[in-house]
Amino acid sequence: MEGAFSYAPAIAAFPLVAFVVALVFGKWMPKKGAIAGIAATGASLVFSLWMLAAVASGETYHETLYEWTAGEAASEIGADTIGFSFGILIDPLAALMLVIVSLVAFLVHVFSLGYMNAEGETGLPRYYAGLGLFTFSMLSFVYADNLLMAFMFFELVGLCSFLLIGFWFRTRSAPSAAKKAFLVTRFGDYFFLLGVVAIAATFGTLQFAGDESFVAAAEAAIDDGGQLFGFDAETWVTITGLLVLGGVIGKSAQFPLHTWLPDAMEGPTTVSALIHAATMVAAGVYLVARMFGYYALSPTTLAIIAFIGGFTALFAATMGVVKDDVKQVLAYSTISQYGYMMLGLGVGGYVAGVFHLMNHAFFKALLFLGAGAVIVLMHHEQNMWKMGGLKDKAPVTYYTFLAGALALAGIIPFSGFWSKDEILYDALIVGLEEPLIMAAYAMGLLAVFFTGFYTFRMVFLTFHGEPRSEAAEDPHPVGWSIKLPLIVLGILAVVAGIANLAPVAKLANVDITFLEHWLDGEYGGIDEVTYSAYSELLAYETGVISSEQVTVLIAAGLSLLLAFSGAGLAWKLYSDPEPTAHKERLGSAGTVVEDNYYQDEYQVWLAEGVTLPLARVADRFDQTVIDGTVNGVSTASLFGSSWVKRIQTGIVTNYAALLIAGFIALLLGLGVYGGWF
Amino acid sequence: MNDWIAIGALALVGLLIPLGMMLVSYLLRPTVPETSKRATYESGEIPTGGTRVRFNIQYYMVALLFLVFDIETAFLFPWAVAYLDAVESDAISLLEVLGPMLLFVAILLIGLAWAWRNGAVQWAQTPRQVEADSDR
Amino acid sequence: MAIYELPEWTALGPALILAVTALALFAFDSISPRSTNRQLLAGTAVAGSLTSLGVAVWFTVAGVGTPTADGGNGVIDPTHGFVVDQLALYFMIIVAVVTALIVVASYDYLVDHAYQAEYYSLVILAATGMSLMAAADSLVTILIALELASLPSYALVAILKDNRGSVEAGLKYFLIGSLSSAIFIYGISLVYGATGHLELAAIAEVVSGETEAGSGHDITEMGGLLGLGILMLIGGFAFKTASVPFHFWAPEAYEGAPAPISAFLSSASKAAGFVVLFRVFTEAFPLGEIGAVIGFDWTVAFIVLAIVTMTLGNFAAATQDSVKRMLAYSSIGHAGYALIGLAGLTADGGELVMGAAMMHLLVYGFMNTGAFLFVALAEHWGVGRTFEDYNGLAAQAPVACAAMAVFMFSLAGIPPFGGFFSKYFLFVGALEAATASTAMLVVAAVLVINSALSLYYYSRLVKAIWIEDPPATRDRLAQPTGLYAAIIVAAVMTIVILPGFGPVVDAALDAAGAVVG
Amino acid sequence: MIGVEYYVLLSMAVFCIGLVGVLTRRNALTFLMSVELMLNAANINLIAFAFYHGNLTGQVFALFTMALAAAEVAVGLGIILVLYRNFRDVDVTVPTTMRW
Repeated sequence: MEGAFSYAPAIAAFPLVAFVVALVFGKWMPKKGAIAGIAATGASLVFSLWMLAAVASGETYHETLYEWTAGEAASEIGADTIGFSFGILIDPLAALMLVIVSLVAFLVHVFSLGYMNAEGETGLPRYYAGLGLFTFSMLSFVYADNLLMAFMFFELVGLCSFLLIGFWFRTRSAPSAAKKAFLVTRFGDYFFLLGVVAIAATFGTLQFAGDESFVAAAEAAIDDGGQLFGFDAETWVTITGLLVLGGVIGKSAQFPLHTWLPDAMEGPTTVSALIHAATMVAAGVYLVARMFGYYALSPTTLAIIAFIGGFTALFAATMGVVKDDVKQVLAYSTISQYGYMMLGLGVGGYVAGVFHLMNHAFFKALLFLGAGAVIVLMHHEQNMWKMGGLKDKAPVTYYTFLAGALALAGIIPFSGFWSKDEILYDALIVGLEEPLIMAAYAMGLLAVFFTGFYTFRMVFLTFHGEPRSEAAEDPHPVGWSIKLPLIVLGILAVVAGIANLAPVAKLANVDITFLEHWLDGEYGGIDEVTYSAYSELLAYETGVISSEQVTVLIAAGLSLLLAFSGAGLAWKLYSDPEPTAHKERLGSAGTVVEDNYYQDEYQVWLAEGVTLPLARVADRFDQTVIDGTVNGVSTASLFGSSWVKRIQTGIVTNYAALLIAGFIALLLGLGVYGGWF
Repeated sequence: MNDWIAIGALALVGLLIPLGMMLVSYLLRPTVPETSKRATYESGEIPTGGTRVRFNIQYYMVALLFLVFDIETAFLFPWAVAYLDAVESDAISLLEVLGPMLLFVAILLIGLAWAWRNGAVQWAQTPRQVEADSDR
Repeated sequence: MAIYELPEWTALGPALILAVTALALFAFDSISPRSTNRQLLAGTAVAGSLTSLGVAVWFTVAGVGTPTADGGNGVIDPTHGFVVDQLALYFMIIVAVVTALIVVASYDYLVDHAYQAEYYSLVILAATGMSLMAAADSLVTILIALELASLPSYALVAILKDNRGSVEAGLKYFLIGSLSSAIFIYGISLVYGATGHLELAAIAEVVSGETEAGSGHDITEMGGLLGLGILMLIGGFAFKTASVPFHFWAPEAYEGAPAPISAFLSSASKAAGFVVLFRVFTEAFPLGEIGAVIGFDWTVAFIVLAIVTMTLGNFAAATQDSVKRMLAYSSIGHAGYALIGLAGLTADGGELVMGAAMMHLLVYGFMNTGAFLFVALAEHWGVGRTFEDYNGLAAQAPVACAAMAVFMFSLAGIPPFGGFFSKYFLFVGALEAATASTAMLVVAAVLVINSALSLYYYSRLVKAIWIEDPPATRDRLAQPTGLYAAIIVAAVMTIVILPGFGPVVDAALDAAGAVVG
Repeated sequence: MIGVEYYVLLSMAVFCIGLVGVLTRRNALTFLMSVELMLNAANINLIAFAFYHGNLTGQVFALFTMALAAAEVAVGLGIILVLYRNFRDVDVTVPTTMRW
């Protein structure tokens, strides 16, 4: 495996080349750039697997490739230089994520052949260029070795989402959704940027790993017990950590910055799959995992992460219950699932969080692509009430979608169950000692019920019963390019859980927690960024109910019970051949939920009621005082100009006179100055 | 300072003499107005036309040429003065003595040739000649 | 390289080649006065100027003028009154480049013109004068070279004999020019009177008191005479560089002259004026020592002139209607920028600010020439002369208009283009000099203000060309090869001079260091 | 022996006469003559100072000045000719088509 890593830059470079190729030559290429994109992401996938194998063989890679600036700068802890660089860090976490991202991107590209090309969309070069750039940004973000580089590609990811969500820019809603996604995530990124600057100013380094990393520097600073910018070191770490978390909350659509995500469904479904499963939304959670050592230093931040995660999980799940649009349901499920990951990471369940990130990537990509297939089948109808009966007409789509749904709902033995259960278990054992975490756990647990419900409501409405529209009776056939990704992902959704069968391991006392070992660097890793290193940093007390095995059983049993009851309720309500809506029964609560808890409304109110008047005042100030000054200056200049040019009378004798006068004035002035007279 | 008084006196006297002569002449002469006295004197011929005739533009052309080439010859003088000494001196070869001036004259010749070929020294044709030319 | 195998007089090669070219053109015209073989005439002129350029570049690369200690061939004294150093070669390059550009452009501009051969030979003759100005280091040679550049220029401005604008421009240029040269020569006579010498080095020795003046008197007794003489010299150079208060000819001459000639005068002639200005003042009147003789350092004069010139040029340009006249005034403003190069000098330094001025003149040689050549193109098309007449040209001639946008933004000093860098260096240099003299802070501030103002009128032209709608009645526009080639070369150079700025900066700083240090 | 300062005063007087001529006369030819006067003022200086300093530089330079003056007149007369052809006048204040 020697030298494998010298090809690491190529992983990101391939999609970048595809981007350029699609943009420049896409118009003249047979599949409008799709081939280039598939080839590039395929190559990225192969290289990523190679990296994975290299890491498995015990090697890691941490190299600065290009330093774009470096100089003297005194930072708070006493380092006197700072450098900003591009570098690559490939450790078990990054290698795993590279594979996930390139795999999903590859499958999305393949799927697009059926979803976009076959449907006769226009502007395909732009589409494939966007996908290429998106993949490039995300891959670069994943193996970024420092926070600033991560930030830059984080932003690029945001830009790509803007471009792709607004792909159908001629409609009214898509551009506005794109703008919303961009603005809301930008709002979070604003804090992220502050955090980057604060960390750089404090520790004089932005490296994620190694002796020079800001994590190590923060740990040392806390051990010293000194002050940073007038705060306790730990408080300051908390503050900076929370600032960075702002970006995470925006990108990973956590409460209260989740509002952009449902609207982002305006983009092509393939884009949604990419955004939700592997790129944009995943970027936020991945960032927390990436700099988990830093958060581990601050229990406060972790608790906040956990609580936000738990709350978001429940909050989004309740909204998913009442949606009629298949993509909307999936959108809220995404928010909810990322809430779980945050919860997992927040309670110190690093492995659990990453595990769920992986599983979710597979099953959510599957579900979205499945939804995309359904949309193709339904001639671009997205309302679930107009579907039904697709089970028999599109068996591949149905069974793969069902596999994804089971994973999402957390039904044993599908992948989603294992990771979600592990998160909840980790939350539970911490929660037994910490009331706040207990509350977060409770919310997460409750969300399992809603997840089961909305997932199966979706499945039943879409695939079961009688066809409820002409389109559903006569679905549009789908090709291999749609089926193939579904099958691949379907298999993964079923079996991916094997990676870390923690409950089985604990109950049967066998050593089958491969992912934990992987992240622990047992196959190969960098010392400070392993699970065990993080565990040492964590300040959480954990408790058990009577014994570890019993606790595992209770946690798993509870979540399974709730998942089944949710699914069961959905079966009871919607498995009729002609299902009816039950929303009215919810009464006013239903209205509130259907309106998304008025989240959009209050944010609009905040924008219109607070920000807009402030902006108006600023604008008034700008218009009158600043512009007034500027305009005044320019008016005066132009007036002066019209005056100055009158000197040029056109009469040459006057010129001679003025010339002599000017000369004499110079002579007199300098004569007086030089003391001639 | 005394020298200057003498010069001043001389200047004064020099000014007074012609003025005095003009005054005396004015006082003594008889005044007999006659038109032929006021007429332009043209070597005894009967004047034709006014004094303010417009000169042919070629006058200016020739004058310009003359002016330029005449002044250029002034540069020959310092060279001529130094020439004999330079030829006798061993330090300077004949080429270094003659070369610059030959080059100078050659450049002048190019200028002259140009002026010539472009019709600067060709006397302007009268309208009659032009007619005759076109008749032919 | 084998420079030393050549006789020393060949160091003046770039200028001599131009002179020979001019004479060859005259000879050709003498042999067949009525020939209209434009290809041959223009080709000869282009070949001559490009050869001159090549030789100048070759000399620079070969290390002529580079101090022997740095592995160069040292300064060469080809003959009495001339010196070939890095400064001289640098400006010879500028002159040759601009000459080549405008000769190429003139090929199309002069279609159906009666005086082809005369035009080209006068251009090359004037270029010879400018090239010699770069190398002259005695007041005699300076005067002769300066007049050799001026006299053909007068004739060139008025060469459109039936165009009232051209004739009027020529008249004004000539009258102000003759007045200025009278003042200049009188100034020389006073400097000669005070020092007894005309060679710059000898003057400097007298000024610094190393040797006595010819008559054995003490130089400080003649301080007033010398001071007046120096001011009159400044007047003569101010005329050549179109600086206030000797700038009055410039707006009219540039507006009335054929556009390629405007380009020539405002780029090459101005640069030549500046090289003489730089050389005379740094070599003949060393700072510090001159202050003891005439009571003040001449930098004061240049600070005043720079401020006034910048301001007047830019302010007057702001509300012009005619594009050519706007460029003419902006050219005055740029002369003010270049004057900062002298204003910022100090007794023991200032290569940076002077080098910056020289960079600016080089970049200006491309961007300003290009801009005037675009005007020449517009005149060739016959679209009119005001901003409104230029409306929407981009729709019909996008390439030339893109080039024009490059020129305008570069002139205004917008970052990606060459003009930004030279102006930035000027600004930095001015600030550096401000440690010695706080007046330089004012100069720097005025530079910034004027740059901001200049953006207004430059972008006005870009807006007219690119954004406004074209009038419906305009015919199809021709694409004359020569003009297009010259414009595109100028635009490309304006852009690529940015990545290639390193050598330019080195060359300019070396050249400045050669005379300052 | 007359001091050099008198020559300077004389030359300055001649220079100023020329200057006044430039500023007040409107005929282009007179303008030209006035400029010639100024050049001759410089020549006076040069000759006087050459004598004063005891070197020939000034005299040679005066020779060059005269040649330049002649060349200048030649070009000037040419321009005045075309001026007359276009404006039917040799008054320098007449051509004012370009201003401001």
